[in-house]
Amino acid sequence: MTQSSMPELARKPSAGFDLKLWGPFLALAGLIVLGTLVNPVFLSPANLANVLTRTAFTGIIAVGATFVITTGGIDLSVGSLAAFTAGVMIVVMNALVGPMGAGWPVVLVGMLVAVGLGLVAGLVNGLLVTKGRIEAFIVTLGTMGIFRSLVTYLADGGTLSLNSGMRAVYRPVYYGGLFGIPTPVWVFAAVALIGAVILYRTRFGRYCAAIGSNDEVARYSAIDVDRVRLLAFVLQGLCVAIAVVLYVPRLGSASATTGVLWELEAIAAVIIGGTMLKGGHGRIWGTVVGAVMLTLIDNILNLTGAISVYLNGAIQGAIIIVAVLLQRGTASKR
Amino acid sequence: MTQSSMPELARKPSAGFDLKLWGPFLALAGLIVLGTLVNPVFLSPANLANVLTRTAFTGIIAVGATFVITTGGIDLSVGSLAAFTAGVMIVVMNALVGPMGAGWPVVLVGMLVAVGLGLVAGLVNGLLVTKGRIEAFIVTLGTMGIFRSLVTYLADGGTLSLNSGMRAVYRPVYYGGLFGIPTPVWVFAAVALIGAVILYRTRFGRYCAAIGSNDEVARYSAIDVDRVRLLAFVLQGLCVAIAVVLYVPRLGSASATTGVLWELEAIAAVIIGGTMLKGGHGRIWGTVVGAVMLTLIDNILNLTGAISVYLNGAIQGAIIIVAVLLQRGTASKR
Amino acid sequence: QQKVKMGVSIPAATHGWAGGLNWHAQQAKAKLEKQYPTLEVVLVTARDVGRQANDLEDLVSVRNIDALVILPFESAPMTDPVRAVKQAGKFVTVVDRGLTDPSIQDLYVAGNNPEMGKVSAQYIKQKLGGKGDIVVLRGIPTVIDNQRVDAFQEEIKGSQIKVLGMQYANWNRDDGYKVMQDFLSRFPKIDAVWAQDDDIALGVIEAVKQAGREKEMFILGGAGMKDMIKRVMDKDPLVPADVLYPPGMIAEAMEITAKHLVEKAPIKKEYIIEATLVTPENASKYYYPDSPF
Amino acid sequence: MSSQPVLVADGVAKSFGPVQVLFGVDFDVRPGEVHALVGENGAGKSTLMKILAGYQPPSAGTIRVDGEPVHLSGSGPAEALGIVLIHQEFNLAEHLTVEENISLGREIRRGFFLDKPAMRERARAALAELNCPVDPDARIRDLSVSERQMVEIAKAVSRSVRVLIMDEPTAVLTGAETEVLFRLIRRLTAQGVGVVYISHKLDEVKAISDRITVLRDGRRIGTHPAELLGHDDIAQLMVGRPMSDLFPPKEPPPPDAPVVLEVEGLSVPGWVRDASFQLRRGEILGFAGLVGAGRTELMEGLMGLRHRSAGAIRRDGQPLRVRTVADAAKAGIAYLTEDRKGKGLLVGKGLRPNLTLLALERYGRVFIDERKEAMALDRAIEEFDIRLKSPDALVGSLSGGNQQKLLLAKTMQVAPQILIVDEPTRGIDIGTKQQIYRFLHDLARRGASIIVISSEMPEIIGLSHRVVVMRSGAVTGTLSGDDIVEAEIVRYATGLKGLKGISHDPVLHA
Ligand SMILES: Nc1ncnc2c1ncn2[C@@H]1O[C@H](COP(=O)(O)OP(=O)(O)OP(=O)(O)O)[C@@H](O)[C@H]1O
Ligand SMILES: Nc1ncnc2c1ncn2[C@@H]1O[C@H](COP(=O)(O)OP(=O)(O)OP(=O)(O)O)[C@@H](O)[C@H]1O
Ligand SMILES: O[C@@H]1[C@@H](O)[C@H](O)OC[C@H]1O
Ligand SMILES: [Mg+2]
Ligand SMILES: [Mg+2]
Repeated sequence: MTQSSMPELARKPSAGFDLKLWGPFLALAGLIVLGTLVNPVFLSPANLANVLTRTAFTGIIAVGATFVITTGGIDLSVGSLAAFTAGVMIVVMNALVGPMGAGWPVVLVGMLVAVGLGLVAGLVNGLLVTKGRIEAFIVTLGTMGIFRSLVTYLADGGTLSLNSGMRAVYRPVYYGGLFGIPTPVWVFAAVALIGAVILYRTRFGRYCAAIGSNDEVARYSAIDVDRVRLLAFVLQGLCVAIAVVLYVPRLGSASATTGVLWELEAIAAVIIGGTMLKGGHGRIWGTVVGAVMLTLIDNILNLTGAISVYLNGAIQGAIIIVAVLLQRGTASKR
Repeated sequence: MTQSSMPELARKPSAGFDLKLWGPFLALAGLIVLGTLVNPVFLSPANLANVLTRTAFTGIIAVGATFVITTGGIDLSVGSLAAFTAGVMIVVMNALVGPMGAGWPVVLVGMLVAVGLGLVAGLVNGLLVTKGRIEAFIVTLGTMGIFRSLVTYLADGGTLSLNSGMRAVYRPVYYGGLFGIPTPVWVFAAVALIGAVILYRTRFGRYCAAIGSNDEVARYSAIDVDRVRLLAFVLQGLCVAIAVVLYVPRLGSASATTGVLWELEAIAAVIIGGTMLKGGHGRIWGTVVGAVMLTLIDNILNLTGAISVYLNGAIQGAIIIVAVLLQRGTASKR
Repeated sequence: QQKVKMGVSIPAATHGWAGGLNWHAQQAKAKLEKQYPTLEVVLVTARDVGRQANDLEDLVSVRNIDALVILPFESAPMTDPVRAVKQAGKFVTVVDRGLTDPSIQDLYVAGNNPEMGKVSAQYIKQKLGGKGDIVVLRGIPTVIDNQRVDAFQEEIKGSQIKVLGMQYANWNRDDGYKVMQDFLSRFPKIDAVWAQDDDIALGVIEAVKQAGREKEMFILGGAGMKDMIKRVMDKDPLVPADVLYPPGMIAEAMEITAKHLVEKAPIKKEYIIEATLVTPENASKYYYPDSPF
Repeated sequence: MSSQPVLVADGVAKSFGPVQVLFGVDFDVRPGEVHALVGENGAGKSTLMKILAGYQPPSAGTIRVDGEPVHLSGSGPAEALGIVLIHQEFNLAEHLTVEENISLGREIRRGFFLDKPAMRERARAALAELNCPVDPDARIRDLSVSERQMVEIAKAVSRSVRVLIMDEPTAVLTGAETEVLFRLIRRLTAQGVGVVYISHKLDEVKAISDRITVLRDGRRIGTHPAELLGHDDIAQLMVGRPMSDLFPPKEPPPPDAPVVLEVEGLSVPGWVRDASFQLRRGEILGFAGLVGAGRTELMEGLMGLRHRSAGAIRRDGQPLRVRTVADAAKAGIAYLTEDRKGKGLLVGKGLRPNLTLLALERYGRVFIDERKEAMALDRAIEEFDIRLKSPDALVGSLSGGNQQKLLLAKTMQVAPQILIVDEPTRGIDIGTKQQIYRFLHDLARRGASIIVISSEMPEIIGLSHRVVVMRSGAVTGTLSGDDIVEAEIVRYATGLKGLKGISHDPVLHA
């Protein structure tokens, strides 16, 4: 057979700098410059630690959302699931302090409960989507209401607070750290790393992208489309649980307001990071950058007193658009 | 050549009742039965008029959203745009009461301002999406923050209230009616009808579906894809303006909390109605039914006193899922 | 025997204080229905103004109430819908957030928002000796929030108290925590924090502790959440006082209205619940350990 | 024939980034002629046509219409000049109906509103002209690929056209449909329409064209009057070497070869009724039939890709449960779809993930071994002669034929003992076709069994040891040995022979 012979052609058409790929990172760099200009304190290690720690919650959730969105789905229920999981975790831990005493065993049980709940919730969402054949948007809109309602019920409309003895034990999980870097940041990094490995290096990750780009092709390629979709939701549930495990020791409480709008933030982080809302192409590192960007914008606005508080939201919105405009605009001009 | 004639095999497996098409209507019927069971008053003309009038706002917005979603876009900014438009309208009318006196001319100017603003906002969203080449999700997430912030600024963090003389003049637009049917219901019906005509009977409507289905094909068919996308956003802006024109006489005020989460409701109505979130297929009548269903669920919950207030959200969520499950489930079993 | 129906419309439990409100309303419902066998209380909650207006329509047209107790989501927009209820011939009790047309209501039970801002300012002024740097965390952009902040600023005028920064924290713990973290990065010296709300204050406390700057400042919240009252009681130096704005006022309003409905008891037109300053001396009087708030 | 050309390409070159695919090509179309364009996969035929029809700008060179240089900024201006292209890859919006697609961009209006009856009528007329029984209100996503192709053709010819460019219109059409198309082409040329015809079916090219231009590696090799070129000449000009026999000599399995797959009474509601057949070890079993005979649906039913209402499947005599493609793969059965863009390949992704998608578990239990994948890709590129200009190319940027080769390579990744190929050489050039036939032949000789569904009669006849003929969803006959001739197949396919609804396999049961 004749060898295809095109020796004169360069191997990589985009030998230079791939702006589509690097766009989010550039936008992030731009924000960091902006932050430094606004207030030099911005670059202080303490502030950066704060920013990254805050990012951890929605960031971890957004890693999960990257999978769901890559398969072409969407999960609106993550914020309320977080609240519900936090609520149940607190109730369980408070109940166990009596018999077991305030200590690590109770925390561990609490964590297990959170993880279990996250997995089950993901399973429910996933089953309704795959077996029930309902759009993910509607399913998770429904479960969003359900979880939110359940935590309100659990808290009797108020706030569930962790037993103070337990708080002391559990606190370091949020406030502690290693080598000067707070625990949540480590966990976030680990989740992102594992997420990246799963998305880019495993069969499951491949299948997610294949399903999102054309589920018929996936079906004809012997992929169990329903199972992969289901697993993506379960993974999302797990990510929510991990976020909650870090969240509870922060304020030691959960209420009807916990996690409100986290879903929007998580999805925004994913999309800003370059994952396509229609599915088919996911980018974990982009998601991480997207999540950090969103926190940074808040942080920068809090560090300046120049703007009327009323207009914070407008500046935020404008920065999001401009950041993405620059990154995409430049990319498409190539 | 022999005509391929296949008499013994039915060409259309779905010769009978198309459940995919009629699903939303069936679900609606189910809700109505449920409502009647819960409380016979449900069917009273007064209650039905109330329900339909309430549906008008998000219903009208959802008609616009049907176009945007059919083209494969999404608009998260509608709720805050509604608030902002209402705010500007009130400010303008209040300012004109002095020179022009409280009367219909002022209302008309206010309406024109609202419509103008809606169109411009739609244009801005549309231009950023088409010329800026940014995902609609991000653009409208940004403008959502911007509009929300602007109304807060306008209201100085508080509430903008319409001059009481003006209110008296303007009131009938919401509270009045014709042949026993409230004005907002007439307007809603008109908007839905016009929307249906545009979507189903004009080139523009067809192009929306074609673009949502496959924008390359549309481009190859010499369709000005950007223009159609832009127009869909403008239409959405117009619908928001119309909703606001009906909303302002209802409560006579606007604040930072006006229209919060309307975007979610509008999108939900569209999707429940059978329009595909990924675009390519829009259904105006489905949207109308979806919007009515969402209001009905609230209404039914108000008609019964049986459930803990905290659990309202859970019941709502469950009803949404079950209604759609029944409608889709039956359809896919065919 | 014909039942008397009392409709109660309040905002849904979307944040701590509103949660307390819901809890007290439910307690009162149970208690009153037991106390008056002929009374039926219909309790509805709404998550926005539009829905609250819908609820009023439903209460009148399909639930057929005789009286309405309402804590309006917001004052101005709810004025007309409440007027419609009044015009339908119902007895109307307004709680907390007054209507723009007070002539509509038969009874008004309220906390005092401007007073709350004023009392808070007076306390901070006095405690700082009329001089110091403070930060303010506001609620949600609403009239209530404006009234409190305006009155607060009015009161510190002329003193040497300087407001370094002011941001919305939306009556939310998480937001309180975040905003305070950033204030702490931005300002090397803060003498006091006016958090205006106890949920925000709880977030602020954590941020301050994390930064290890507890010694530097004190925090003044507001509302009377049990955790905060407890801290005041326990003489926590970080939380030396609190200003009352009790969600329990809904229960009071329901009780007075019910009594009037059933027993035709005569009533005053207005009950104003003062924005009392809670200090270690009087804290035990305001401590309800069983309430969720 | 000596009239002035309507459409001329003058020294057209085209590069995608650093990759140049056309080098100063001259080409012209005269009114009333059929000008065929042939060349190997990836030679640049489709690219040249897209440039002529305004879909892509040339990197260098000029396009002239009636002698005047034109700048075709998009397909709109080109269509306004009467230049219409039928794409090699489908250019239809899946969610829309047949009528909506046919009218797309050229809706008929009455006042402000769409005149739906008129457009439906226009669609019906265009389809009727092609003897195509598709309902104008059917959605594209519910059509088979051959029907979609007919819709594409109907869409093109329903416009006012001066130059009609057809990029492999018959790749998925059977002889009968092709005949209809040819009649249509002759009618158009008689009216003075110039036609450009691209095909890898050289008999068709010989039969229909007046002139033939050969393209190789982006360069024009020559243009010749059709009557001066024989079948073999064209092939030689295309591949640059003399062509031996297209089909290797048949080696039917011994009569006692075991039956490896037996299908009995399989029905797919709405498509296939009570179909039965057997497949032996080492056998190549052809499936023939007209468009719409239900061959694809039968195989998809077999693979668990469609709902079966009845039917038993036996593998090596044992009952086999096939609910998903994965079940089939476990039993060593693989299926190559006829719908390469819709069901075969992820056009937005690179070659490597596409190649291994069906057999990913062979590339690592948990983590994917990308090196192994890359090696597999190198091997596939070599074995199937996939021509690509850059290894990180997206599948969508490959030429049609090269996509098809990749799809074949993908299917072979599972090393099936039973291989079902549906239109396996769709869009593949004659040189590569020969390689693929040899490949299938060798596969069978080494003991695999193969089912070939094809619309190309020569392919069915040249390859198959036995041929099953279907009509209207039923098996109407099975031919073997010397009975495998065109006339006989057509008789069964059109219902002249074989009782309607006969479901048993007369040859095997004899
Ligand atoms: N958009 C594109 N980007 C990069 N390369 C492209 C693009 N489109 C085509 N090519 C390349 O140009 C070359 C010519 O492709 P073309 O589709 O014109 O071939 P063809 O002659 O039509 O082949 P076939 O017979 O297989 O259809 C191929 O190598 C192809 O990979
Ligand atoms: N009763 C019928 N009336 C009209 N058309 C029919 C009927 N039954 C089947 N068809 C057509 O036959 C098609 C069957 O699919 P398909 O064309 O793929 O069959 P096939 O034998 O595989 O032919 P192809 O060569 O096109 O692949 C359907 O899409 C449908 O349009
Ligand atoms: O919800 C508000 C509460 O948080 C604040 O403290 O007091 C006023 C309330 O309306
Ligand atoms: Mg081609
Ligand atoms: Mg077929």
